[in-house]
Amino acid sequence: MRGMTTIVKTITRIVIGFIFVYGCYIVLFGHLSPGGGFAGGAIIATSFILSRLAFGTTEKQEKNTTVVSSIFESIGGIGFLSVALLGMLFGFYYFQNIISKGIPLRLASAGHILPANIAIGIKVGAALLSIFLGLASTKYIMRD
Amino acid sequence: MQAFYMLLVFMVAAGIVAVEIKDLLAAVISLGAVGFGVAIMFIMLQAPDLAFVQIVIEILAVVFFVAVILKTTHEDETLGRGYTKDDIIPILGFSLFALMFLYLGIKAMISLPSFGNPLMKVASYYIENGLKEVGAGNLVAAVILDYRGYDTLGEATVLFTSVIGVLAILRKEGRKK
Amino acid sequence: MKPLVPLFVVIPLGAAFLIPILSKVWRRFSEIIGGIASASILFLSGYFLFNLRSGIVYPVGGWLAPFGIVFVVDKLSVFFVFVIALIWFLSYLFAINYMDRYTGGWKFYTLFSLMHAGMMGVAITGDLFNLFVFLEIASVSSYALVGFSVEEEGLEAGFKYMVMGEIASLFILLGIAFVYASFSTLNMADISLSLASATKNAVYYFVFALFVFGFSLKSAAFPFHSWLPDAHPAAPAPVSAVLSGVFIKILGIYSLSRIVFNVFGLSRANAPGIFNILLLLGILSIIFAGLAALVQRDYKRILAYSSISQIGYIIAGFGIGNIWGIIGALLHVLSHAMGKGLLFLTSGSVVYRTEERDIEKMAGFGVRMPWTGYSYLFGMLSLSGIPPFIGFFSKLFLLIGAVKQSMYGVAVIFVIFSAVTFAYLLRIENKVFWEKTVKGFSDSPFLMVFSMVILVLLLLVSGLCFSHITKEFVKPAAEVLLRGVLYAKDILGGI
Amino acid sequence: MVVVLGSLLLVLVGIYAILTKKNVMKIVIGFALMEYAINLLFAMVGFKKGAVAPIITSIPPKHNFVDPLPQALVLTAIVIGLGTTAVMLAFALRIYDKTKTFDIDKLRRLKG
Repeated sequence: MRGMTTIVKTITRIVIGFIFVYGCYIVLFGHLSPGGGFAGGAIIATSFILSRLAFGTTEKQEKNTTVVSSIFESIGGIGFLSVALLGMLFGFYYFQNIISKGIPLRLASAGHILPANIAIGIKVGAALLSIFLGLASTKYIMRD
Repeated sequence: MQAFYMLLVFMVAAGIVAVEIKDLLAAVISLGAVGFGVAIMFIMLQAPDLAFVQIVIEILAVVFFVAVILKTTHEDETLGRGYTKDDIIPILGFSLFALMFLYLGIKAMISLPSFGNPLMKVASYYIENGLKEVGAGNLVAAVILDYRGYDTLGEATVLFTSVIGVLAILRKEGRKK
Repeated sequence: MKPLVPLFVVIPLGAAFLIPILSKVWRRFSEIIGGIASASILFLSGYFLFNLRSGIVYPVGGWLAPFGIVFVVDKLSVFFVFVIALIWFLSYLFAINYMDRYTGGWKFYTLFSLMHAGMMGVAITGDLFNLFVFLEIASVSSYALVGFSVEEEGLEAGFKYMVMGEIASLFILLGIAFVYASFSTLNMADISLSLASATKNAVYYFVFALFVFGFSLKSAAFPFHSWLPDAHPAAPAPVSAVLSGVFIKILGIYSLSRIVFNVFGLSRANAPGIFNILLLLGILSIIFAGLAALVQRDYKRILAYSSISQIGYIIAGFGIGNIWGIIGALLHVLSHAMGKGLLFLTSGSVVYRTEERDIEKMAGFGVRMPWTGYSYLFGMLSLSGIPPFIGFFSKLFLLIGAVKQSMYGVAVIFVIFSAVTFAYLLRIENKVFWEKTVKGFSDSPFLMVFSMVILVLLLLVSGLCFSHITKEFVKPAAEVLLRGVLYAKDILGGI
Repeated sequence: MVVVLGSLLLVLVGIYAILTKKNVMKIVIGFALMEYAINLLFAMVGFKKGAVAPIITSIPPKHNFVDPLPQALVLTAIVIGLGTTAVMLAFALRIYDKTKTFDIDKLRRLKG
């Protein structure tokens, strides 16, 4: 992909950190306010996509990013699955919420919802970035 | 209530534009307009979670569409070349289907509980006990990650599947030479 | 036994998540992990099949029936789970050698495991929306697998399949929206109770029409079949075997029968019209696809049309609606899964050596592949209903069902189209395996031959002890369906 | 009631595109429209007049809440929709790559 003009690059430099932090906030406060792993993960993915679009990438970078994001995707998936299995190993049922509920309306509350949201956030962010790279990259990156 | 009607009219119009316009890029922009209409609708329906996800997903979908169109072609060369004999069957089929669908759908809608008065048989349990049992202030999060967390695992897996599917379809060579 | 239920979904999902990471360490890990997963699932499902006394209701997350999602493992689901696990395991073994010809190995194994997880999820769920989600997992991975060869044929067939499949999925989602709007619950048992007490208004018919349309599109019954003869041949052979063998049955037939019998609580006694429609769909599929298969020239296309025709037998068996018909239909699910799986694997074996699918051009190619040739012969005999293979007994039960319901015309059609099945399968046998013109091929690698031989043995063994299989596994499954709305009492009462 | 009818009309626009349009991208756009419309219809099912979003901000909660369950389901459906759209776009991209056209009349197998 080629990059864009200086105006776009400058604005992107200013905005991109905020978008990323905002995505993280949405993920972390998903159990208290609107949002959650999906919305937050998608926002994080947009920040990465914005940087790719504004600054452009080389073929090598695209390839490396795809490998890294597919690893993160699997990590997110395994993380979520292990949250689910935690209930099965230490409680009675698959997906049982066995982590302590904490004080309602605080950040550290609602048991496994927070770790599950983080895992989903990682997974969704990486997944959407991979789809974007697959569809928009200059060459077919997937040789194997 | 007026706002609902106006938005719906706008969305149906934008949808028709998206389907009928010749330039594919413009069609995608119209699709984006429908998507943002849906997002505003979600806000009016008191569903901020959905509005969040819809806006972000809408942006990403438009980015994906534009990425594909930039790599292929802008123009819908199939439009504007008149109708031939072969087109009659799909159009007739669609009209028949649309009539039946609308007839059954409207009859079904009339016998549903009226708009704005849901039954809430299961949901009232979530509203009463959600905070106590799960500890999450956001009841939607309580439903998607605890009461129905297994669905969310499935949903994350669909996204994972589609990523692997996209990467598999975009391979350069299918078979080894 | 109850704590083991989630493993049916967790093991293939975990394998699918692990393969992308570990395949970067060593390429062969992808095959090993998937193989371990498929073998353990086969073992687990066999354990359930032999030891399950009554149904199990497993509340996910500890939330009871109408509030959370429940897994329901009764005799019917365990039967389907075993069929999936069996065919999946054998086509997996086949794929290890076969996929050497393709690039992108780990993607294939990931998608294959995901498809399996989706089918398992559909088979054991007791919740309508959850069924939709897992149906989408299975469908999306199957679209990608059909296009896996990334050649023109695969891509176009995959796109067409995807258009049809997504229409079906979205209609099912619309149906779920209407169900939720009118009953405010998603648990299938709870819906069934609400439906039983509600009056049959327009919502009832609209939802029923949406579900029947969606699921018969997924199962490729007659008016909705047009995607299957393109999609199944375009896929790599092990995928075709799974798609034709179990995929259309679990997504189409299993879901449809669950919804018709257990959720809507219909039976031939209280809704003869609907059952006649099912019977008609089945008969039309048998006739149309059977005749279409006679004039095809492509090895895998003949088998694909044959799948539609055999799916017609299954739907007609449900349409007959008495216990014999349903036993015949379920037994035919088993026999067709093994038989058609076997035939698609033989096609893969021939294609692996010859890279050719037109039966006119590959005359005599199979003569040097004795294992493949004899496997094809036995698979053909079973599918066209020759004793002592299992295919004979499944068609026999269908016949008995039709005769007991005094539908003699239907019985005659069953018999005639058994002969037609034999005729079109014999064309392949004749052209590919009997004519001796070309020399110089050796048989396929060991694992491919091994999986085909195992399937032949299974066809024979299950045919020889059909009465035991029918009594122990199939009849209880048929009785689950015939219990109708009593299903709801079982689930909500926790069995 | 008329509101729900509007979203059914949007579903029909999507089906119209899928069944009668000859362009691969238009078919994909039709699917996206149909998904939006069904999601919207599903979200309307849970709306309650005079109620607020189901987010508890104070204990004990003061307000009357709308139904949270359809919102959770639609959240799932939206993400599934994006996934299927992405796979479809990948198919479209590769079909163009192989045949240099989006016209399904010119593609061999897509007829019927």
